[in-house]
Amino acid sequence: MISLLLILLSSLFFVGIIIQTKAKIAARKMPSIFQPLSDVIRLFKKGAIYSSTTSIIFRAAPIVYFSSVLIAALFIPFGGNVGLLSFYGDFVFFAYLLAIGKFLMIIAAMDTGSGFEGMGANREALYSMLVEPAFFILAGSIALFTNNVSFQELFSNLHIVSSLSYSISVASIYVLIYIALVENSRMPVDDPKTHLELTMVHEVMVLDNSGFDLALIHIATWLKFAIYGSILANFLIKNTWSIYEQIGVYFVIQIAFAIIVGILESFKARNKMSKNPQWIIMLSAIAVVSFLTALIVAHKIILN
Amino acid sequence: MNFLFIIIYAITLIYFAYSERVKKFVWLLSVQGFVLFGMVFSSLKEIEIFDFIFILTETILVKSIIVPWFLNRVRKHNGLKRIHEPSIPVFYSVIIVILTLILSFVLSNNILNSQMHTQFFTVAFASVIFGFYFIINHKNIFSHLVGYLIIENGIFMISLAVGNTMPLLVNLAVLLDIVLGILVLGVFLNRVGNTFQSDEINQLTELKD
Amino acid sequence: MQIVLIGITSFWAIQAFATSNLIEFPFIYVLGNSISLSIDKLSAFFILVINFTSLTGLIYARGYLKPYLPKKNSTEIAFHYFNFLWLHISMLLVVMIRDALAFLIAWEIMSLVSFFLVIFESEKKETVKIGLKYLIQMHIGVVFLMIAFIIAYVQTGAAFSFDGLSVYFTSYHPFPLFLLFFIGFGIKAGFIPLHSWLPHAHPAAPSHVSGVMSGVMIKMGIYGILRVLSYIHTDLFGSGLFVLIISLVSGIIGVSFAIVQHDVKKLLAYHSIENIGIIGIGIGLGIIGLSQNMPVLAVLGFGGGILHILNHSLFKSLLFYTAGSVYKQTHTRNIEQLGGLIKKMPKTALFFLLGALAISGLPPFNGFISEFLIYSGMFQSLQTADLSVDIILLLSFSGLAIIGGLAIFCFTKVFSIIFLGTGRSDKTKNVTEVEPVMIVPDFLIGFFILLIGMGSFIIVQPLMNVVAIFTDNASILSEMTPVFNKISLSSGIFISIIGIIWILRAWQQKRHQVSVNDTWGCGYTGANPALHQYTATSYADNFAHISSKLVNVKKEYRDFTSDEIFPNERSFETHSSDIIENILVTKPANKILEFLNKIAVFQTGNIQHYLLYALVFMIIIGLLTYFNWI
Amino acid sequence: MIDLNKIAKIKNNESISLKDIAIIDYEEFSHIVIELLKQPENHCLSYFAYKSNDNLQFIMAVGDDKNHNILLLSHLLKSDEKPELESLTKEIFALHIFEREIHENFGINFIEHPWLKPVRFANNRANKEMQINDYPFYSIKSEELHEVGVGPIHAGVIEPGHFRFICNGENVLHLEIQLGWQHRGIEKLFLDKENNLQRNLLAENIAGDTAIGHTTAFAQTIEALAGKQLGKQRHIERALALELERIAIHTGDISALCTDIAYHFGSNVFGILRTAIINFMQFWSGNRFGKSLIRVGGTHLPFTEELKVELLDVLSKYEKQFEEMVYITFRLPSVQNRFDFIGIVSPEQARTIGTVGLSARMSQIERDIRVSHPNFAYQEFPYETITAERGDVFARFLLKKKEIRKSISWIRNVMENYNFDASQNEKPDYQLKLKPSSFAISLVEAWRGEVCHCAITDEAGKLKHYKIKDPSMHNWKALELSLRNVEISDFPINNKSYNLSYCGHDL
Repeated sequence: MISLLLILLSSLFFVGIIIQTKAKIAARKMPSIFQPLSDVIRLFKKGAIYSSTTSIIFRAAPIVYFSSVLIAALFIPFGGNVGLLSFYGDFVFFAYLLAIGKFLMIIAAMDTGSGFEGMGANREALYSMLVEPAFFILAGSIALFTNNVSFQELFSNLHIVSSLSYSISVASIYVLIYIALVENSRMPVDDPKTHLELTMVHEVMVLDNSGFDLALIHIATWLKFAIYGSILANFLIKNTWSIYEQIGVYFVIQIAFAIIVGILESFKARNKMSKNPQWIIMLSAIAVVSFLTALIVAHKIILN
Repeated sequence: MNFLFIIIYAITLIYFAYSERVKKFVWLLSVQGFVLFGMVFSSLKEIEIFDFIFILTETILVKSIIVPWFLNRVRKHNGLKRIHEPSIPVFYSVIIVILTLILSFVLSNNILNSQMHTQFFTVAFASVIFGFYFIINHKNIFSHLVGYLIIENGIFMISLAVGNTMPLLVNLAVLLDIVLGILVLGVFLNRVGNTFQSDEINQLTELKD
Repeated sequence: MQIVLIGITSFWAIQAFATSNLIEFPFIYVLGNSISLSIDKLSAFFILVINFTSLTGLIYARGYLKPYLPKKNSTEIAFHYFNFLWLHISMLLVVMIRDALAFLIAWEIMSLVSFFLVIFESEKKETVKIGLKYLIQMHIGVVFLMIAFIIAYVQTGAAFSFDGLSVYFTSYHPFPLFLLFFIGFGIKAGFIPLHSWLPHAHPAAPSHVSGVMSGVMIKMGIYGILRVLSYIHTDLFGSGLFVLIISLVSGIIGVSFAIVQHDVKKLLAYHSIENIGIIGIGIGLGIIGLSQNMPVLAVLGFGGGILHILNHSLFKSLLFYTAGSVYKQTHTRNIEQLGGLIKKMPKTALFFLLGALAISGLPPFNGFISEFLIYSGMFQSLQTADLSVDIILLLSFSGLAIIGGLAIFCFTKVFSIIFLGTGRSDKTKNVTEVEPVMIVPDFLIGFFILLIGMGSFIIVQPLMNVVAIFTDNASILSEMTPVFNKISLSSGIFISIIGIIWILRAWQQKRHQVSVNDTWGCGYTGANPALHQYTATSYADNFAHISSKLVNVKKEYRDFTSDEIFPNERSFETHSSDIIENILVTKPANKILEFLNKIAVFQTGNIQHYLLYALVFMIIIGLLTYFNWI
Repeated sequence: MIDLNKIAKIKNNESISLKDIAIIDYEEFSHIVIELLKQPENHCLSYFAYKSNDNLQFIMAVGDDKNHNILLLSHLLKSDEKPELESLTKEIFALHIFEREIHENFGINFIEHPWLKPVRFANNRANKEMQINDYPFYSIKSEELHEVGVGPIHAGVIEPGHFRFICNGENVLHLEIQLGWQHRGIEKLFLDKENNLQRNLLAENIAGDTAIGHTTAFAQTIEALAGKQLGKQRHIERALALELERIAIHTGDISALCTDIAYHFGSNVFGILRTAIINFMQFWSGNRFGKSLIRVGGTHLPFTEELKVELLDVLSKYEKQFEEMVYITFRLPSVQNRFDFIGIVSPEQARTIGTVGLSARMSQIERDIRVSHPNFAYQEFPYETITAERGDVFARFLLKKKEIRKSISWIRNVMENYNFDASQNEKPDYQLKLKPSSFAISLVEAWRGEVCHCAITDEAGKLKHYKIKDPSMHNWKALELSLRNVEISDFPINNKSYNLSYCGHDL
């Protein structure tokens, strides 16, 4: 329960911090941290326009997408607290649940019959397909490390004992951050700030959504960020700490994650679109290295 | 501690497969030099001053400073293209390097010899195999040189694995190998630089689709 | 007639599940030997799968064959139904007979009648050609099976039946014989590289036949493999690894080929290969689990694989039926000419979507459950496994993840191109929903898809029974019950949240203005909306680009030259060809044809004749072996 | 060999009496034009038709870049003749846009023109039935390709234009650009307005980002027609403003390119740098784009020694930051990755379609009015052309940077060697009397390329025809060519690297 609350809470300001960071680096005047929130509230107060080409799919997709992300948030543990729904292999369910939301969003974009949205849908489909193995390999290497197959146990048994386990953590965090960026369509795969439809991925997919639906999509995006931030936080939070320490560290990590995203987006140009697949597959490659390391730690590979 | 360097080395190999920029190749070679220094340094039981100096020269000085500097000079002197497009798409190269790493890790697990530091074999094999792959994969002579140096790094690690103390002779040979290789190819590149470059530009414009 | 058959056999099957014993009774006397039908849990499982899909196929055929009634005479239609019945019977016999000879005969009947079913539209020359190709490949499979049985018989002298195999496998290294069986059965199942008949035969056949063929008939190959495996208890690792690798390759290549297809039924056929791959991954992991003494992996691997047989029969037949409905209404299988059908055929569209979601392995549908079992097996075994198995597991779950991702990619493409957006050609103009009789099977299948997806705990007990054939630790599956309960709970919450938000939105939108307008087109008003939609080729191009080495898409298109400032007219077309089929079938066949061309005597210039020679040759071999051992 | 003596020759910013332009028959005209334009040192500056006593008179101005001459050719189509001419475009592709324009406005059918499509849907077009939505787009026969239509309304603040991509997945096979959404009838307004001040204000608004370029060209054309000789200082001021405009816009472009590849740091810093330059323009002229600075016959806002101090100060601050940022940006691998080898236009292609300005120089073509047809300022303080090699986005990106540096050094050169004299203070003269029956031409190398203004007066000395040619007219085609076989997601950076004018084209 507490983890759900924390995720909801941090999702409110996450994107705000990214925007603030970027504004700070650009020496611009910062918008309020709750600017995205008030944007969404404004959307909730609006009606909607639906394309005459669309069908029920288009109306269902934002809701399914939002619900899938919301349910996914229920799986995330926090410190010693189990996620609301937790079972053996829940991260498989987690990954596939996010996938069904994405499936619906992709076909909803195709539903509009627009060349732009087809483009976005196509790109999103490819990239999210490519990033899937990285997530599973990462989960596998942690499962190997801790002998557990649910989110809760993955983290509770993650003891950092040697320099090697450090390197697993570092590699995992690195891969996870980038998985989060790919999943959320941020740099370097996608540029959320661009105004050019032709280079967008996620933004162009939701071009025809408006009002309530668009608000849901925005919130789902924040939630997704906060979920990945929570996973990251779980890597680093120790069960032995008191609850207050844990919560404090949790927010520090969430904010740090948001700032890192902001910095990454400021100082690097985005990838060329055709280079994205190889960039994403590289995440899997690094995840494999962390798997091999886990094998060494687990004394499966014996070396002297 | 050793393992940390081994893992970083493995990651540099992945980046080698991933990058297409010549500058990045040189930079990665330099990183590998530092990583090798770390490996040797942490695996040394007792540090003798002579050994220490030797390691310092070979890894830091030669591998990560002089050679990259020289390569950069060759690159600039010949006005080489910034990108060397591999003939096999990068997407596949990354997968191949993953498989190479897995294979190499499993192989070194199967070497049962208490005399050897099998830990170094893990990336050493991968490095040698990948070096060959890199050479096959690139059409450019400069990149062949880079591939050759990756193989050299692999051999260097094998030599680390074989000896318990510093195998001075082996290292000396390796060092000479590098210097010779660079000299020969460097002279070659400098000589043919002009003709070779114009050819390459044509080639690249054709390659572009 | 067929209903009665379904009734009886299903009764037996349920009885087999209910009792712990093997149901066995004499069936027929051949040359003085009594051949009996025996139904164990594995057979019972398959009987239920066969019966269900045959039933839905039969109902669907009522509607689907209607347009053919005026064209064909009643004999042809009757013959078709006759064959359909016999396909059903032969499949049932295949899973019930243990005696090798009778088994092979039943197997032959199955191939033969399915051949007749495939060439239903025999007025098309291409269809007959495909049918013959199918028949020949089936016979090659039979030859392998025959040889395998004979070897077992000759080496051991035990009974010429499946049961005789156990004697062989205890005394000899099992892999060589298993390999023969695997090739024989694998041709039927459609494992890559033995698959080349499959993507041709499925599209050529009428949709109810493709549904049954893809849904259950190819599973007979899996049945055979499972049956043989149930007799092997030693030295399993090699076989397991072999099955696993072939399955991974089948899965990834199958789905990759599927992505670049324009023909919806061919696309589904390649997906059958992919799903056979997933089943094989489960089974392969199960075998490895057995050999390495890892009960969790064995049970969950077999469990997932076997459950996926059922699941695949459900959603694949659903997909074939709905695709058939689209074909019936639009007269084209080329998805590039379709679009916007969800408004005209809403039920068909939603059922296709259901099938698509299920086949992509997404929760809360049934495909997820079987994939989840396989995943859990893998992840739970990571720690206990040794290095080599760990590496195998790493490759398997990455492979499975890639297959899952690609399936999503493919089905977002096919669903949106067929059903969404606006129509791409005139063929979508006057389309209406199909008649109710063709929707009924969709409801039946849809019910089971949701049942297994949402109430997965109910399948634990039956699945445990089947898995028990292979391993003694099947009770591990019962540990999955709480997990399945949680999954059902999560799915339930998921669906209720969707409902709640839907109501919330309806409430919100009641208070604000909701309007309908054109899709945003940058304010350009002169555009033709059909032209501006993504096409299937464009959608797949992204993937085809990175997998160019694998899928071999050829473009028929002249690039603009650099001095062509003002472009001339040109056209663009792509064709994909199956590389493996080219290397393994087409090229050797061409070589043989060349060779035969040189032998003037036989040269008639007609490919059918060569095929006939091959057929005769095979029959002769069959007869020879038959008389040899009798 | 053609006889060049027959052809009227003038220099830049000069006028000539109409009767000195020999009218030759079309066959000879075609022959000479083809011969001339096949030589690389010549390019067509402008080719237009105007109604003269019911007949249609055609005038073509060809720039001889080597000898700094402008050759004038003319032919006549009588009103009773069939409105049909043999197309020259099939020989000289660069003429396509001029012939299309004439075709659109006067209904002349150019036989065998490969691309005879409307240019801008002008109000006074010959075929009024053709609406903007009926534009005949090129298409490839296939059911497997899809088309993407972008515009006329774009996201962000961009002018209207419609881009039609024929795509196979991410790959663009063909791009066709349809403009004309912004047609305002500027050329006609020039004739309608009697007052030169009004015309001057109009000229400032031909293309907002080339205010100085177009106004200079206009002022020089009118001055040439009136035969007015301006003081040296005025010329230098105009050139100064031109270079400052170049620096400002190029910096803005670099910033915009950084935005398009999501390199926010570069985008911001270059954006800030641009502000410094346009703020100086404001300081000088009261307008950030230098409007009101250039007036016919003189100026109200002369450059002074105080301004010089200020400018040098601004420039030195600018240069320091600019060089720092350039060092970071141009070496950043992720930036290079995005720009390298994208949207290549080969030198042959660029020459064939007759690109001008930056778009020509990006692929080794040394086409620069400041060198080939310099006015006084550039004669006094010569400018050297710089070119890039590859013709890709990076070449254009790089060229912008180099031109900024070059402009700064040119300005410094002027600042050091020229003393501005406050007493030299000609006020604008809007009542200039124009020579009757004359033709005048003015070429200006604006930041985008050559701006060409031509004016013709009638017997009473009133403007009879005014012709504006923005460099974009030639260069849009280059953008189309660069998109062939390029990923569609690279279109924005290609578009931005050219930064062509919509309103300059649509007029």
